[in-house]
This record gives sequence, structure tokens and C-alpha cells, in this order.
Amino acid sequence: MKVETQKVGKALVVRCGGELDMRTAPQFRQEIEEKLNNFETILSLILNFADVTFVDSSGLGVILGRYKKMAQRGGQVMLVSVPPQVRKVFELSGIFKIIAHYDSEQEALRLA
Amino acid sequence: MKVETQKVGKALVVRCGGELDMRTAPQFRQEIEEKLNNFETILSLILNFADVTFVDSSGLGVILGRYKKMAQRGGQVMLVSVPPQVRKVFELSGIFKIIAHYDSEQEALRLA
Amino acid sequence: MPDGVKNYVHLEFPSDPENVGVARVLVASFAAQLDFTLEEIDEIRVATSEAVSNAIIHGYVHSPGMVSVRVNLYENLLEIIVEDQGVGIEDIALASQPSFSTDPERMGLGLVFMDSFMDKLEIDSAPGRGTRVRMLKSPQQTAGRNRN
Amino acid sequence: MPDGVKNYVHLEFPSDPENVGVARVLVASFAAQLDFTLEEIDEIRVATSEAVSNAIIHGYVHSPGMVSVRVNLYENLLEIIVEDQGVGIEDIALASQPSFSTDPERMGLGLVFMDSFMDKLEIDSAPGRGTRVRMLKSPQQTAGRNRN
Ligand SMILES: Nc1ncnc2c1ncn2[C@@H]1O[C@H](COP(=O)(O)OP(=O)(O)O)[C@@H](O)[C@H]1O
Ligand SMILES: Nc1ncnc2c1ncn2[C@@H]1O[C@H](COP(=O)(O)OP(=O)(O)O)[C@@H](O)[C@H]1O
Repeated sequence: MKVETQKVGKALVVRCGGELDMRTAPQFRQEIEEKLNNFETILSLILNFADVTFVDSSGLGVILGRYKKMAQRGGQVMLVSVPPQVRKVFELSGIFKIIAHYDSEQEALRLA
Repeated sequence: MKVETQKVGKALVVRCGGELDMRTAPQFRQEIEEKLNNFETILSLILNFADVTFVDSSGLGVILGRYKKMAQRGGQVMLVSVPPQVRKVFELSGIFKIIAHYDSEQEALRLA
Repeated sequence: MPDGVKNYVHLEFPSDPENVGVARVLVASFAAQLDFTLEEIDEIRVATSEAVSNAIIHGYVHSPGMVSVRVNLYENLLEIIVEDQGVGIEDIALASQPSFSTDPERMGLGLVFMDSFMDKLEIDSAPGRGTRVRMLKSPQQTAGRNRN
Repeated sequence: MPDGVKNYVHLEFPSDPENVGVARVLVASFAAQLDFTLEEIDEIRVATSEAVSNAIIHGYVHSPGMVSVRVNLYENLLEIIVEDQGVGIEDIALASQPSFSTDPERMGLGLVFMDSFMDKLEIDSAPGRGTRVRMLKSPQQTAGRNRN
């Protein structure tokens, strides 16, 4: 999968693409962890899912893991542009109850 | 696969989409044959392949079959918008030597 | 072929994570023979992914093995059977509870998703004897769909 | 697994035309583990389609039967083996000639495409014993490609 990161102030924007499942979850986790470890000041992790085509429970697990990490440092995770075809697993999982989602990066950044 | 036909004067424009293989070839043949049988006046069969994603030798076979039918009535077949990913089988088969191809329907219709 | 089966495919592969996506793609492509909506196909994709991931992650947690995916097409009904010869499940009722997982890193939602996204879910498993997951789904709308 | 095989999938299905596209999709998806370009994947798709179509059209011309597609992944090499237990080929050299077909409605290009689009093509067949087509292909560029 594609994982592009960009630091914007105290936020880390992660633009993801492709399929997030048990095969790609480790890479997804590692690339984000590396950045978070390098920048202790980051308090908002913004996951842009616009180009994500598939997420299953393994994918949700790695998102929840990042949520726990960010909570530990008093930060938050924000989801952006969750496409319709992957929205259902997010809704069923209840993850939207603890992680807010936004329509655009701009909107998330404004509230970061 | 998708097969939409439109009669334009002495030409029959066929807009195709999807995969043209041994599964879909019979439907493709039948829909064109029906129209050609209904309109004996048609002298140009214009196959618009813009939305075709796959063609193999079974697909080429049914195109060549239409070519023979049209030749019998003194008509021609014209290919339009053959996408890059299916161009190779056309080139290898030598079918471009007997069937002309054009970039747009307009161009083909002008020469029909 | 079992009674009433119109067509089927049978896929076997070693428990390599690379094959989860391959199995999904196979099942989704085969399922297109029925009038499923794109949304229903997405649901089938997730259910398949969960069943195959479970075989690899849980079934073959100790040592690798083979996963089998059989997809049967009936009149207006799709049947997916995912099997492994792995460790098996001790307590299927417990395993089926939302959030239950024997792996602290996982969410315990796999069986919940299979159950929610498919019309029917059946699990046959015993410790040391492997696991067999059977899922059924029919298209909800009966209107014709233009297949590619 | 055979020597040097890193991963594989094995698909079996009855000789139903619906399954040609399913087999193509499976092989293309599995092949994505190597650094093939999109163009090379398209070539693999055509070669697979020809081999599976031949098994269905020629191999099982008299009565239906099972088709087997095995895809082996080696270090930088893909191997596709398509098998049927159909009528078999009398004269493989003759069958391989461009435009040769025992079916007057067909173009006789299937084997030509398999040979052109893959690096290596091997056919093992005998009348009444079925046909086994083995095809090999390696990515031509060795540069890394960003997989999804
Ligand atoms: N194929 C399997 N083999 C062995 N155990 C399994 C299998 N599938 C499920 N399980 C057991 O059922 C539990 C719940 O599975 P599931 O709901 O998919 O959640 P998760 O995969 O997140 O653990 C797993 O933690 C595991 O203990
Ligand atoms: N799997 C097979 N079983 C039996 N005969 C086959 C098989 N594959 C190929 N053939 C024979 O080889 C011939 C040439 O095949 P091919 O080049 O694919 O062209 P076509 O499919 O257009 O006939 C076929 O016409 C058939 O006689």
C-alpha cells in the first residue's frame, strides 16, 4: 500500500492508498511509528484514507493501535475522507465513536 | 460486457465495454448480427473499443467474423479508440492490416 | 458437484499473508456471476478476508499450513467455505463474541464482520482438528444488473 | 512445494466459460507479488486466458471436465501451469503454427500469444491424456515498483 507522510506543525498527515489488511498493516504501522518516534511534538495524527480501497478488521486494529499510542502522549487521531466502500467496517466497529472523521485535510488541520 | 448500438446513416456504431473473451464473444456477436440483419443498408460497422479492458484471441475471432460478414455485403469494419492495454493483441494478430483503426468516432464516421 | 451447484472454484494456498488479497480478488470475481450490488461485493470481500486471515493468523499460529477456499454458485446464492488444518477453536461461542480475541493485538471483530456481512455463518472446529467456516449470501435486489 | 518456490496458489474449476475471467483475475493478482509492469501483467492476463480457454474449448470439446491452474512464485520468476484431462493434442508442432486451428471458427492464435507474451512456453500433451501448458515469465525491469 501507499503511505505518504507530511509534518504540518504539530500534526502528522498520512496519505494512504490501496488495501489495508493483515499483509499491509505491519508496513502501515511501522511507517507511522517511525515518524511519531522522530517527532515527539506531534499531537494530531491525521489519516487521509481517500485512496484506500479496502479495510478489514486487521486494518482497523492497526488504526486503533495508533489511537492508543496517540492517547498515551495526550494526542488524537483524526480520520479524513473515508470512502463509501470502506465506511461500513468503520461504522460496524464503533471506531467512529472514539476517532472523529472529517471530509477534508483542511478541516482536520484547522481543528488539529 | 456492454454493447450499445446506434445507427448513423449507413453506419452502425457499436460502443463496447468490459472484457471480450470466450465468455462474452457470443453475446457480442449476437447483438451485432441482429442489428446487421435488421438493417441491410449498413455498410460500415464502427466498433468503438474505448471502454474495453481486455481482448484475447477469442475476442479477435469474433471481430474477424464481423469483418468477413461485412466484406460479403461489400461493407467494411472500422475500429475506434483501441486502448493501449489491448492494442498489443491487435498488433500481433495482424488484424490492423485488414481493419483500419481511428482515434475517434467522428473521424470514422466521416470516412464511413 | 454438490446438489444444485451450478459452478464453483476451489483455491488452495500456503498460509502466506500475500495470499489474503489474492483470495479476496478470486471470490469477488467469481461472485460477479450473481446480481450482487457493488456494496454486496465489498461485503463479500471483507468476509472472505476475515476468514482467510483467521486461518493464517490463528489456525497456523504455530506452524504454516494450507488454506482452502471453495466457492459454490447456486441459483441466486453464493456459498464460501474456508478451511484450515490448524489449531482449531476451543469454544466457538466464546470466540464469536464481539471483541473476543486470543491475540491481545487484535480486535475480535473478524467473526462479527463475517456474521454481519453474510446472510449465514457456520463454524465447524475442534482443537487440533482445524476450522471450517461456511458463509452464505444472496443478492438482495433481484433486478438485473449489467455485468461487464 | 517444489524447490525454490516461495509461494503458490492452486485453482481448480469445471470447464465453464464463466471461469476464464476468474482465472485471469487470480493469476494477475498473484503475479503482483513480482515487479511486473502493468503491461507485463496484461500480457500474463492474455496468456492465461488463452491457456484456460483452450482447455475449455478444445480439451473438453466433447464433455465437460476440470481445469487446474497452478501459479508458482520463484525469486523473480512466475510459473503458470494450466492442465486439463481432455482430448489432448495429436501434433503439438502443427498446433503451434500461427493460424492453425482444429476449429474453423477460431483464429489459431492462442498458442502464438502464449509464446509471444511469456518468456517460455512448454506443452505436454497426448491424445486421450489431456494437456499441460507451462509458461514462465520474469519482470523485465528490475527497478522497485510501488505495490498497492
Ligand atoms: N481459523 C481459526 N483457527 C483457530 N482459531 C480461530 C480461527 N478463527 C477464529 N479463531 C479464534 O476466534 C477468535 C475470534 O476471532 P475473530 O472474531 O476473527 O477476531 P480476531 O481475529 O481479531 O481475534 C480468535 O482470536 C481465535 O482465537
Ligand atoms: N488444451 C487443449 N486440448 C486439446 N487441444 C488443444 C488444446 N490447446 C490447443 N489445442 C489444439 O491446438 C490448436 C491451436 O490452438 P491455439 O493456437 O490456441 O488456437 P485456437 O484456440 O484458435 O484453435 C487448437 O485448435 C487445438 O486443436
